Amino acid sequence: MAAILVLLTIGLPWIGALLVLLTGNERPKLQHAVASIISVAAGISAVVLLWFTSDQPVLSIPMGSVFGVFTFVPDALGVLLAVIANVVGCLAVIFSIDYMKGNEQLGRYYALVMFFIGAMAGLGISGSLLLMFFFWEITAFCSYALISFDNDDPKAVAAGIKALIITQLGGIGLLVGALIINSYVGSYQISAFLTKAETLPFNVLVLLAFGFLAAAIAKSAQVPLHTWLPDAMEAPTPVSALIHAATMVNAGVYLVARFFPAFEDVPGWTTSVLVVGMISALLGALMALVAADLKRALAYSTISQLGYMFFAVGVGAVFASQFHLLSHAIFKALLFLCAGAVIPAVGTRDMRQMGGLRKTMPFVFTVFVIGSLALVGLPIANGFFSKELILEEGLMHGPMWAYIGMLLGVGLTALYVSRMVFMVFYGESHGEKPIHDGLFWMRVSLTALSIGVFTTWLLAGVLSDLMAQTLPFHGVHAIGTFELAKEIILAPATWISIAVIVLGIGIWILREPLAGIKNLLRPVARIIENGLGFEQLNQGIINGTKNLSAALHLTQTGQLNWNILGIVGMLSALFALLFIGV
Amino acid sequence: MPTIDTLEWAMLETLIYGILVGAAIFSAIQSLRADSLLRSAIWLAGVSVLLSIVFYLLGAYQVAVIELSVGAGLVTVLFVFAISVAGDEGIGERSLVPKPLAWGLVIFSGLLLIYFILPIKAPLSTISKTSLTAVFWEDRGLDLLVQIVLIYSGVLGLVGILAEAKAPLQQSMVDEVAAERERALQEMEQTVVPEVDSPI
Amino acid sequence: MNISPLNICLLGVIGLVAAGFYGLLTTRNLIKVVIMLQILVKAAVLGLITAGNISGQLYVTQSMAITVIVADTIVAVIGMAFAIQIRRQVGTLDTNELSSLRG
Amino acid sequence: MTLPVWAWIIVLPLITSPLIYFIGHLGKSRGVFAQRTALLAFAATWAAFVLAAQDLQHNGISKLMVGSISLKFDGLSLLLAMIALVLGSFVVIFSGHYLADEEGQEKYYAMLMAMIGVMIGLGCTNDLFNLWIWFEAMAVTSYLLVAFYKDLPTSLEAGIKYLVQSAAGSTLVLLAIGLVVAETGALNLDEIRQTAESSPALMAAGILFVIGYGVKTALVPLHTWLPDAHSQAPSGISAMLSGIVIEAGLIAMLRSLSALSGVTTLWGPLLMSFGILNMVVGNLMAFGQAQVKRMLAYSSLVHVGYMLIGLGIAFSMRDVIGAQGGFFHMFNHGLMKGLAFLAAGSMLYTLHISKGDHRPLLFDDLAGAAKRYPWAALTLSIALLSLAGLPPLAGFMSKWQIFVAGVDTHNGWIIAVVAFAALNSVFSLTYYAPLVNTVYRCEPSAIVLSGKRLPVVMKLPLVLMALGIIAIGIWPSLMNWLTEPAGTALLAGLGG
Repeated sequence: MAAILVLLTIGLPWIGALLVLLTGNERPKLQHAVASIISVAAGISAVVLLWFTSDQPVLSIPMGSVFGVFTFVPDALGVLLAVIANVVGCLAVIFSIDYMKGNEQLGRYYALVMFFIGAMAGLGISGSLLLMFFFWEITAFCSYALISFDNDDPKAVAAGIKALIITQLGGIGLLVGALIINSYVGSYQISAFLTKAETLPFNVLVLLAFGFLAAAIAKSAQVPLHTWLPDAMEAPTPVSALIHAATMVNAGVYLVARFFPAFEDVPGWTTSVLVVGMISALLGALMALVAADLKRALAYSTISQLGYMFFAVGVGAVFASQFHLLSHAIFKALLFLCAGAVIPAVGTRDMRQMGGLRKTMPFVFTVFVIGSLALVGLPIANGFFSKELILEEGLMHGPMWAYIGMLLGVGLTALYVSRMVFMVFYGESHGEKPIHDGLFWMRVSLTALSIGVFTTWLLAGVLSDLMAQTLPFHGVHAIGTFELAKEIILAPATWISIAVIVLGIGIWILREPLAGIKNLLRPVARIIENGLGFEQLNQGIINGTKNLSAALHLTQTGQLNWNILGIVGMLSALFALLFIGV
Repeated sequence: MPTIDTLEWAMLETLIYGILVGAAIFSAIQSLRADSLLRSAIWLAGVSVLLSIVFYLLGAYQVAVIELSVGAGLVTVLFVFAISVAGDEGIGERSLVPKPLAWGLVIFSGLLLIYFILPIKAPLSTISKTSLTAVFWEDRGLDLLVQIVLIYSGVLGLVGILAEAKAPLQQSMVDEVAAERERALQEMEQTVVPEVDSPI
Repeated sequence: MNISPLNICLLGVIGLVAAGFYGLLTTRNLIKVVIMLQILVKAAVLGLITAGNISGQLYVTQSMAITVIVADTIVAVIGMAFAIQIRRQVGTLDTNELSSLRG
Repeated sequence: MTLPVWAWIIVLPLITSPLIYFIGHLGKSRGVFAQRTALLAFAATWAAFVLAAQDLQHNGISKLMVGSISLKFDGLSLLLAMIALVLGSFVVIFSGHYLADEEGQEKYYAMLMAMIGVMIGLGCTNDLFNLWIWFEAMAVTSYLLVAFYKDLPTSLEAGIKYLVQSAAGSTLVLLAIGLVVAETGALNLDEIRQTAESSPALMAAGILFVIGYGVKTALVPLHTWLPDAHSQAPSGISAMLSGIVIEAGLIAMLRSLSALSGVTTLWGPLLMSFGILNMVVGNLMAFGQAQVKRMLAYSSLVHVGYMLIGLGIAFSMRDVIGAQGGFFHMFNHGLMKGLAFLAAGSMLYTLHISKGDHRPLLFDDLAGAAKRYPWAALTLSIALLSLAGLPPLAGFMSKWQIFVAGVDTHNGWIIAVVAFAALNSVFSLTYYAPLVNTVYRCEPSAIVLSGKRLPVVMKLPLVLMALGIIAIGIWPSLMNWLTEPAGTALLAGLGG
């Protein structure tokens, strides 16, 4: 049964992708129908899989020779990822019915989205490192293809390729890591590696730990490999919601969480994870504060929130990180989909051109505020519980300076969320009157996610229980939901952070009197707006490569005599080498 | 009469080889230095002739014959034919690769090759007893079969490449030939006309 | 170094190869390029015959040498065919002008 | 004399080649007759191949002595025959329309058939000199094919460069053979390996083998003929050149070098160094190309680089996985690059050639091609992404296998090489991905809008090859029957 469910969870979206492609762009209605029905079915099968979690492979396919055995292990960590992928995925697909209406290349769109959903689920459930890398790369590919979905727009194409290349660069860490594990452990199985991690030579383990961290940083858009995520906002908004907020970017967090038990004792590793998380949380929040583009602001906010999850793993709170991952997937998808409703309605992504939408788009306003509550971390939204849990763990197990940094992040979050809500929904209207307040299918998925914001935290108990049962290496303790809620509400950390949140919102309200400080921060803001110099670094590398390539093109003179020189030159070079060497 | 003892004979032999091989290299160099293609082809034939003598001295009589007939004979004829068709345009311009660089590389790799290859082991005297005919036709018969394939594809390639060209480009050749003839005729007229006027 | 006839032949091989490659590097005429290829082939044939003398496998190397001569005559013929066709179509034999494919 | 069944794989194409030529001369529509005959010949050769493959599996390596020349049908021969037949069949099917308006089609098919036979023969021989003559015959058969458009200056230019460089390389091989004979007195590869002792002359011979065969294998910087020849040849021949001819050169090099494996331990590192050089130069040259076929040609350099890394590992570590990986990649590269060239060729055909225009196919020409030519666009994208090594496509799996071999050595340098190879794989996306993006633009370019319809017969090979790439990507052990014997054959050749 579990095996069938696993196959359905991964296979249904893939079959759906094929069906949508075969349906052809001439029949858009059928395409919408096929895509949404199959993705809903896949979502259901993923949820049902929650009842079949296990720490043993439920499906093994021997691949022969060097490819090992492809196993699927539906443990809590993996199934959580699969459930998020398939459920948020089906909501994004439903949202797309209205969002993508009239697009010419619907087949390609749905096929890629569903191909992605299946791969993301597979990434979570796979128990073999090769299989995991396999899915890891497919998600990267789908992300690229969807970011540059509008291939006529050179900006979108550039953004897509940039995203692909940066995540692939990080992926080399995972690739080499997987190969090394196979070579030392003799198997690609993750469980085998976690069992034998301590027997590996020390320097190999260090290499693995930091290789995996590099892969995770690139995938989760953490500083300094974050520059692709804001650019990725060229993608259709449901894709941003699905891939660049709710699922694929979580893969990095998932990776560090998955291998936490193995690398925990590598000196400096947990600190590195923690520092990466903290810096990303702070810089992401700062950048969100100055961004003018609604989607980019949300993207920076994603970087910041993923930073919280990294921080959680860094202090050893694997459960807290996964709990926040779940909450974040729901509320950030909600926020992005709201943006997806707002942007076509007003015809711009620039928040300065918006304003006053509270009255003209009341429904979207309501759900956006619900999402904001969760993002800021106010009770009783899911973000409140998960973020407070992280902060509490940080206070208990992490260094004080890091805790203070994260607390600062909480304040900044409150500040930028207030700014965002205000710029979009309050004040004077700066642009055209919106043409709608969320179409029917948009409202369906927004409603579902809003309900999720208030309810998913109730799953904390179940989740911790499942994780305790199926993750033998992570040492997660089962704890009841209400017990956890009580603990969080009574913890001093919570009250401190609520105070900070209030302070953050207060600063926004008092922004007029505080204008002097704002002017003082302007140069800083400019630097932040330019991506903190990471963008220049990227450009430098690209230009260097281009110049090198242009110089090398000159060597292909097309003249026969120079071609012969290549032969004679290599001949003398090799003989000379032999002469020196022998 | 003084008899030539073995040592002197060996020295003489070496001297003969030296002269022949040296001449072959000289001929090759002349071939590459020659301004006209025809001369270059003839120097190449010279290399062939000299080498076939070397082959004969080395005991490879059959190869010597074939080198003489194919290398010096057939190939030269083919070259002369090709040159007559393609025209002997002397390209005396500057070489594309700087000559010192070419010199340097060639000498450098040549010296290294000498270092690696020379000196060789003393020659063995155990020449297998079968005849060349047996070796060529039987032992290495497969080489011959592949060679037939090679000749077949070579002929097909030749036919393919030289098959009648399409009109427009050939036209230019025709024009060129016509112009050439025109010019020659004019030259002839210029030289012939005074003769007519001569008192005789 | 022991200056035996065979060593001289080996020197001859290297000399001819060097001359041939020098020609290939510097000549700009396609037919001459083919002539230089022939010089290389002759060097190789000399090399084979010398090798036969060294190893006592003269019949085998003779057989090989005959094959080489024939095979490379074919190659030379095709090279000449190319040269003729290029002269017809492009109007030149200069390698410098035959360098439209670059980069 | 009764021939073993595998010998028919060599003999059939060789004897049908003149048949194709003569049948092609009958009647008016020469091309059609010749193509049909070629297809029949392929069918017969395939039958022989299947029997031979089964025979190899059940009865092991079989040897045949022709005079003193020994031939054997081992895993390497099987691999080469398989790639040659797969690519050859698809190319013949594909070329029917592609060449419909050209003259001399009967020569094309006859030569193609002869080339396939010769290449398979090259894979079977176990004799140093016989290897050379097969190799030379392969070169001679390919000259006409490369310069098939004998009236186009660019095509002739590519042809003469290819000829001169190949011929220069092959004389170096002859010198090397001379050295080996002088030192060992043997021509049989196994015999040479047993008698060869380490000596400067044999090392020089090895280097001459590497350079000589390396011209055909397109080792950097001996590769300069490749982009010209691959881009100017008819697309079917580009596919053959890239997918099998350079690999045949590589196999010739490996066979010769493996006989000298006892001479020095240098060959492995040497091959790997060439692998790195090929990857770097190939990538940088492919980057910034405006012509599709030229870009694909340079990408062949990169992929030869991957193979060389796998095979270099096999040479230095006597590691069967590296050899298997290299050969697996060789097979996949044949499929991927063959598909890429054929798909690009199908676009070239509809957009330019069918209008009698021989301009090169530019990236920009393909803008929005997906709208009118969905299958060509999809298969081209699959080929490109597979070349870039993205799962679930074949290119990923064979690269993985090479990397596994590299990391298994536990050697820091080789692990660094693997990481570097992976880096190059990522870099290659910078020129593959934009093409995919261009193809999927919404607004078709004027050229695409004015293009002819793509015949179904041309789509067929594209779709089949794409399916093959996906199938191997998802089920990599599908090809084990081919790569395992090839790997063991190489190691056996190394005496390991």
